[in-house]
Amino acid sequence: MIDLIGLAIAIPLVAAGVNMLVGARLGRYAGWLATGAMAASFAIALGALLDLLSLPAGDRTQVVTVAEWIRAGAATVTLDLRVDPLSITMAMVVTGVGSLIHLYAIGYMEHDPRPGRFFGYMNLFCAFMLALVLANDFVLLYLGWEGVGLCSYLLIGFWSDRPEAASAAKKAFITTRVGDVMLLLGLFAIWIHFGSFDFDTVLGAEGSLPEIATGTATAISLLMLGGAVGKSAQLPLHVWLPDAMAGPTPVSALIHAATMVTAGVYLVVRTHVLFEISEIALTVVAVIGLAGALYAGFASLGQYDMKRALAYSTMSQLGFMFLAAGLGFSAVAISLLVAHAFYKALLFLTSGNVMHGLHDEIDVRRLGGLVRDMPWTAALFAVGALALSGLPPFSGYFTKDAILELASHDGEVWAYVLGSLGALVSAWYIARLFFTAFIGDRRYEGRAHEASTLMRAPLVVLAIGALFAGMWLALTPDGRLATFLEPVVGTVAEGHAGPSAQVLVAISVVLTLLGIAIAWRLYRPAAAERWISFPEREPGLAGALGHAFYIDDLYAWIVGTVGLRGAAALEGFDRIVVDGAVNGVGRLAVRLSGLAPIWQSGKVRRYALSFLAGGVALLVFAVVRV
Amino acid sequence: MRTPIAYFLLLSAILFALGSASVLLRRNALRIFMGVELQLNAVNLTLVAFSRMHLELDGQILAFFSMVVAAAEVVVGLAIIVAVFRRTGTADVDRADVLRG
Amino acid sequence: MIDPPRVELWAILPVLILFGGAVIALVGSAFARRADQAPFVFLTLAALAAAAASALWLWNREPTTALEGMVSVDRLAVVATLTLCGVGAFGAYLGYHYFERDELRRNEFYALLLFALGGMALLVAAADLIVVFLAIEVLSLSLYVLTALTFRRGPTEASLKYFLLGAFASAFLLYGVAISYGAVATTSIQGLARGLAGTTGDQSLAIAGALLIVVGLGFKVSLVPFHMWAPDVYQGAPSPVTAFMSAATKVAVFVALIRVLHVAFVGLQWDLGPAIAALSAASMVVGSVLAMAQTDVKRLLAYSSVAQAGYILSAFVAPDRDGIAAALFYVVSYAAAVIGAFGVVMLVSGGVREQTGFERFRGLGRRRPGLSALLTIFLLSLAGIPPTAGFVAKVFVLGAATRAGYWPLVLIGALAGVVGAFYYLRIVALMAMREPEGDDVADPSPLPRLVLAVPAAAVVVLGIVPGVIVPVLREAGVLTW
Amino acid sequence: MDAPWLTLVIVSPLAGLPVLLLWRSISDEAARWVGLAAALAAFAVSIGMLANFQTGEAGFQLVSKHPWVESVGLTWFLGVDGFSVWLVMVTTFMFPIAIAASWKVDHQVRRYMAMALFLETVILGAFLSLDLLLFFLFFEALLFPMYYIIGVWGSKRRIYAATKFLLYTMFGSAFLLVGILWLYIESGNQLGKATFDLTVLEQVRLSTEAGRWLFLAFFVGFAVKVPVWPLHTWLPDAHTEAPTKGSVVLAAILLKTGPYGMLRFNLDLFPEASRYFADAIMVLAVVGIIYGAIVAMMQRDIKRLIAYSSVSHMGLIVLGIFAFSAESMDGAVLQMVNHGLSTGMLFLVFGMLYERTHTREISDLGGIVQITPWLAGAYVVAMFSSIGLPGLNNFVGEFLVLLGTFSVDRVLASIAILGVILSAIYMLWSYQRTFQGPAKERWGTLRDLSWREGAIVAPIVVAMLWIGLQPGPMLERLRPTSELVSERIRTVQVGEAVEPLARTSGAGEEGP
Repeated sequence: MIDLIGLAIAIPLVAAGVNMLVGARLGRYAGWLATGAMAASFAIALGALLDLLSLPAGDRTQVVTVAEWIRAGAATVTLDLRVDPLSITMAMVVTGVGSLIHLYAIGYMEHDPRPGRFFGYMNLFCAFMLALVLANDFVLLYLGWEGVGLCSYLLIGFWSDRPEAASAAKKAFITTRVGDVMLLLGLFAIWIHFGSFDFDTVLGAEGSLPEIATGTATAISLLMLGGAVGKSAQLPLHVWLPDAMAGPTPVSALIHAATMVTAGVYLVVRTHVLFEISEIALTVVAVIGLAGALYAGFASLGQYDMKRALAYSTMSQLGFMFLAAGLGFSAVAISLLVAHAFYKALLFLTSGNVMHGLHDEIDVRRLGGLVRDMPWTAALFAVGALALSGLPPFSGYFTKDAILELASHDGEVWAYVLGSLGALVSAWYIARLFFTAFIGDRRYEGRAHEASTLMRAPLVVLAIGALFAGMWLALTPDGRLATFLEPVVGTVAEGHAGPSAQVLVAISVVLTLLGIAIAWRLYRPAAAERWISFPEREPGLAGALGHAFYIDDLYAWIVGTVGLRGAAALEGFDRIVVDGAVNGVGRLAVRLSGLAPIWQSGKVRRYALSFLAGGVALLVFAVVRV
Repeated sequence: MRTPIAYFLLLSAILFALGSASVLLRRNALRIFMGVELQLNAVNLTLVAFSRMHLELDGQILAFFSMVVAAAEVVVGLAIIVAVFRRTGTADVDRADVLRG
Repeated sequence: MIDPPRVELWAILPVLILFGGAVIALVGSAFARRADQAPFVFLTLAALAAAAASALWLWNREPTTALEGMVSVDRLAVVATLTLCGVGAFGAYLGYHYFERDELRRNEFYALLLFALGGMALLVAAADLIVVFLAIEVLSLSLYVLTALTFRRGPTEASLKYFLLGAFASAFLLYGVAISYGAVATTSIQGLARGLAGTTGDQSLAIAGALLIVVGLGFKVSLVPFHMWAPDVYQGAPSPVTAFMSAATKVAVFVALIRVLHVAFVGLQWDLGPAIAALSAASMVVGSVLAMAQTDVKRLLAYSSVAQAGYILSAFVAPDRDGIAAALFYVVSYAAAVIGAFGVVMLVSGGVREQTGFERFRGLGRRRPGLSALLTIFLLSLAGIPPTAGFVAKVFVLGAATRAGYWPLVLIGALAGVVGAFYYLRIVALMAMREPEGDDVADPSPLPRLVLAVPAAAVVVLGIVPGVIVPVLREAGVLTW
Repeated sequence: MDAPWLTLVIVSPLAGLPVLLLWRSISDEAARWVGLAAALAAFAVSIGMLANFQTGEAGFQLVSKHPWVESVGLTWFLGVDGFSVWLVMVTTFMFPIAIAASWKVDHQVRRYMAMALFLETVILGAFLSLDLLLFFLFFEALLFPMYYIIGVWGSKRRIYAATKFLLYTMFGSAFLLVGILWLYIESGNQLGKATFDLTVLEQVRLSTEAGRWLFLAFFVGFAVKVPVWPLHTWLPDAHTEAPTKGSVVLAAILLKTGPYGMLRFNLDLFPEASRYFADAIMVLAVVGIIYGAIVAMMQRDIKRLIAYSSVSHMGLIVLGIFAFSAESMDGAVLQMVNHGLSTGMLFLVFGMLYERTHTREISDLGGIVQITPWLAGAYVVAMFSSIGLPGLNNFVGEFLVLLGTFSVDRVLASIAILGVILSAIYMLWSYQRTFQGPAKERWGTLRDLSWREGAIVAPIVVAMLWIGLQPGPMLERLRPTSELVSERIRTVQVGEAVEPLARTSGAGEEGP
């Protein structure tokens, strides 16, 4: 199956082509075609995984030669694919969660006039995403990297008649492009140093570090981190993610929760050797991650739009992944990535149910008490929330808290303390969403209709994943997934500093419960008026939280005011000075020519005079020369 | 004793200049034309002088030619001037400025 | 004891034929002033054909001088005479059409035309400054009258100006001849060359003489600053006359200039060169710039011919056969283009009223695709845009100037060409890119268009395969000493 | 098969000319078909040329050399190498498309088609001549038909734009002419026989100073055509006022004569000067990239916007040329083709929209995508191609240029790469304002792409994907040439005399 891994990309690609060209004629079968394609490529990925497992841990890195892409001068780029524990794990997430979301989308998009395009884009996205994670070459990775950006653009702006969707799409593409450019520069730097884009050449066979000066390594790592930050919506390039929620909910679930945004984490983990050579880069990763985790956690508390709140929560979770990677626990970062894919997708899709059931109502202030109308949805959301909040024995616990535990064992006290605070906030904001949206009394008119079976089935699967994936992945002390990934990401060195594991577990459980308690204290049904009227009472704080501390507004000001003014000035310069000079010369010449009549006055004697003057001038000229 | 050649040349140069001057200063076509005639004759003087200096005849031959030419010019010129006079009722060249710019 | 002069009339056979035709025409027109002019046209064309034939017959003669060294028999003269005959033929036809259209009977036109051509044919063969002077006078006097031929206000005024200034100029010419005579004690062109090569000549005096001659001839080809008559006369004269003289005069006088500068005063090359370059540059720049603001096509073309003269002159800084060949090629292609251009203008201008303002040409391309296509070709050639002769010609002359080391002159020429493109293509734009307004007044008769297609074809052919005449011109460029 | 391929390529478009010129009463429809047929014939012939092109050869191939005007040393000297082969292909490829795209032209169709075919011939000639005078002849000859097309079939300010285009480019070529003549004479002084033969002129040894002056003369001539900042302001006007086909040809092909001239002549003839001026030119190029992109952002007229994006992209090409690394040079040549396809297609698709809406103002449009999804889709493809999305053609070129430049000068490359962001900004922003947002009811009735239009666009899309995913066939044909040239340039030291370029093959031999 490993050799067929190319098909995992090809099948969705073909399906995408079909859907985009003739999707209009397929009607509702477009969705089934797309889902089928995803299922197929899931099967292939699964097969590849099993093959891989059947191999000894040593040679679980298989490279599938596909074709040469670019050869110019000394530069060579191939389209080869790489199947190793890390990439196959990512592929499993993409195809697995992807299939489920596709399935869900069939129901969700049933009323949309253009299902063909939608599912075409979705499949295209999965193809690019797979190319990204399966690439054996940095440029091919970049292809996938940009490709998913494209699909994200197309899907966010799918309802392009809504201005906010259009601008959100544009914002997402451009913001991530800023990161992409850094990544591209990183690629150039890699080429300058290694003379190749090939993973094996650059990252070295496992264990052996590539010989490269620390400074260079730092430069390269930071440039690539720039790319990762852009894609994974980490500080300071995070501003696009909340707006991106303007897209259809399955898109938010697939692209902006489960897969694309995790590409940054994947990149950092994939190139961890380079990061590890330079301490600085690694630290920067950790700091950015931690800062993001806290920042987004608090920002999420200020959101009344469920999806925006979840978006910030995604960002916060990604922050934890970066933290893990930054601390050198790549394996743990990946397992959080996997678990997060399940429960965050679940959460998004359930909120999708809410929108679906309440014609796009998503503001918690006008929800409440949904549990009566939508028991399934409520239950599923609750599962997702539990998983996220990190209560044992659900996924969140085995992944997120593993990070904190390892941090503390490594003696990274700062990371532990702040991380735990982040954990508490996570529990707080997710509980808040549940309380405000699903319990208490209704704040909406009419009746919300429960999602159809077609839309519930995939959620159930996801829910199971959300509950037990973490456990399953991490049952053995150092984690099954961890051992599986070891050949690629290296071992997670367990330190023994700080308090013992049991103590830490206790603390984390307490913190989580505390978070939930706070949420209950503030958002319990009885207190509805209080939290709804909170902005009136505390405009400052509410504004700061709601606007995510105004960073986005700052950017908007810089781009919208300073940037545009400058550009306008330059345009004026071009029109008036540069072009003005050109036209000026022309006008001057014509004006000069217009002066002819002054001398060419028709008077013979004047002609004779100039004649004589000319003759005399010539003679004088000659005399002077002789 | 013989007068140096230079005197003749100088004289003819002066005459030529005078001729040019009258071309520039006169407004009447006829007078302008007379100025030209004066120039031509000045040149004739030069020719003859040089011819004398070089002790050979080409110059004098040329002088004769120029007189003939002058005569021919008179014929054509007068005709034209008369034609203009018929049209415009004046021989003032400064009035002849329909064509300009 | 002087032995009687040998009279070798065969040497000036073309000239004699032309003058003969002229006399017949003159007599004829005197007796049949208001007769149908067709016979005169045929007479003229016959004379031209005969002259051309006799010129061809001279082609293979051993280069020499005849009539006591007064005229030279060489290929330069032959080539020039042939060109002149061609130009004359077109001039004659255009005049015929012009007068026929308005039932004007001006049969003396043909006599004068032939006289002018005779003078030109003599000029291009002149081997002695005396002959140069005489020939210049003959052609000038004819042209003065031709200019006035319709005796309307414009023509007479133009004629007056042309005459007064022309006479003024010939005084300078003659003075120049006199001084060079004084310097070298001969008026024979080759004699001058020998004298200046040796020590017998008085250099500085000769320079003065040469410059005065350049002034006199420069007037005829309208070089700045001796150009000011040109716009008025070109605009005032009847279109066929303008067409004829703008082409023929330049051919004849530039050939004479070749003899004067490249033979007679070749010894003074390094003294005269800069002056030539200055005149050339001034003509290119002033002519082009002043043409920009013109709104009368005839006048615009007049200014443009000033610039064109500058281009031709720029080849004169290169004292070698390539320079001569370049100048000749330019003269030929210019003659073809300009006579065609004025011809089209004549057809558009609507008879002797001579309305040649821009408005007449507006949208011509829609109404008269044929005419506007012809004019476009001629204008492209004048502007030096490939694939026309004008482009090749510009490359030739500027190449010659480059070889002589005058590359600033070349740059000026190239840039003036840009300005040129501006006003030439202004007319093209006027014809092709604007909507017609008013009613159509252009001459509908097909024959003139057919005739003008000939120079158009020539312009294009010379542009694509200049090789067909370049060798001939290089032959002509070999001058005997 | 042994045939004078290059001559055939050049003359094949003329096949249609006699019909168009002589048959006055030809119907418009027939005239269109004649034009299209001739253009397609040219394409077919050029395929034959490509088939006979030897991969892996660095030198000139399919050389045909016939004296034309011996007395001045003008020869009909054609040859193709890695640099020109793809430019010829893109020319013959885009022309039928451009002609088909202007099916809607309704007045003076006969002349329109004639001009188009003549234009194609001279452009092909410019790409294939190895004789400087011959090149200059074609280079000048392409001005008038373009001028005519803009001026006659253009929109409101067409005459202003046409004149500006013509005069500005003639101004540039004035210097070029002086340079060519100077070199010609110099060759006469040194080699006895003056010639315009490029392969011979390469042997002329120039003093450092002369070389630099000549370089500047040539450079100005080509820089106006590119256009290199700040000589660019004719471009927006020309593009904007030209009819669709005019813009397509202008953007896709005509601009390429500039950078091509630099590659072919400046680098070959004046290597030392090229090195000497390289830094300055690279700076100009980078300024152009950023400047063009920023100014494009502020345009209210889509065609102007695309025009300024051209300024930006062409800057990238010049950057690649004067970085002198093999990668960047490959990229530059590839980018000439790519820019032709993507910008050409942008103009093409927008032209189709313009035929429906008759407005170029961004503010008048909006919400088009719901009404004509396929048209919008085509535009999106072209847009992302020009943004440089991997998988589409432009990425390969940009990537190579920037990679090569980065290996030479990191700072400049890092600044130039900002163009990648800016291009995304102006393109997406304009797309949002033009195609997205709520649909204006006045556009409610627009038709979507017709089959004809689809058939016009499809080949370009295919080409884009092909180049984007499998540029190998193109790169391997141009690589040897760019390696040869970049090798030679890089061995040159500033201020030193230069060894004449040793061509691996071709050049001298007589053609069939």
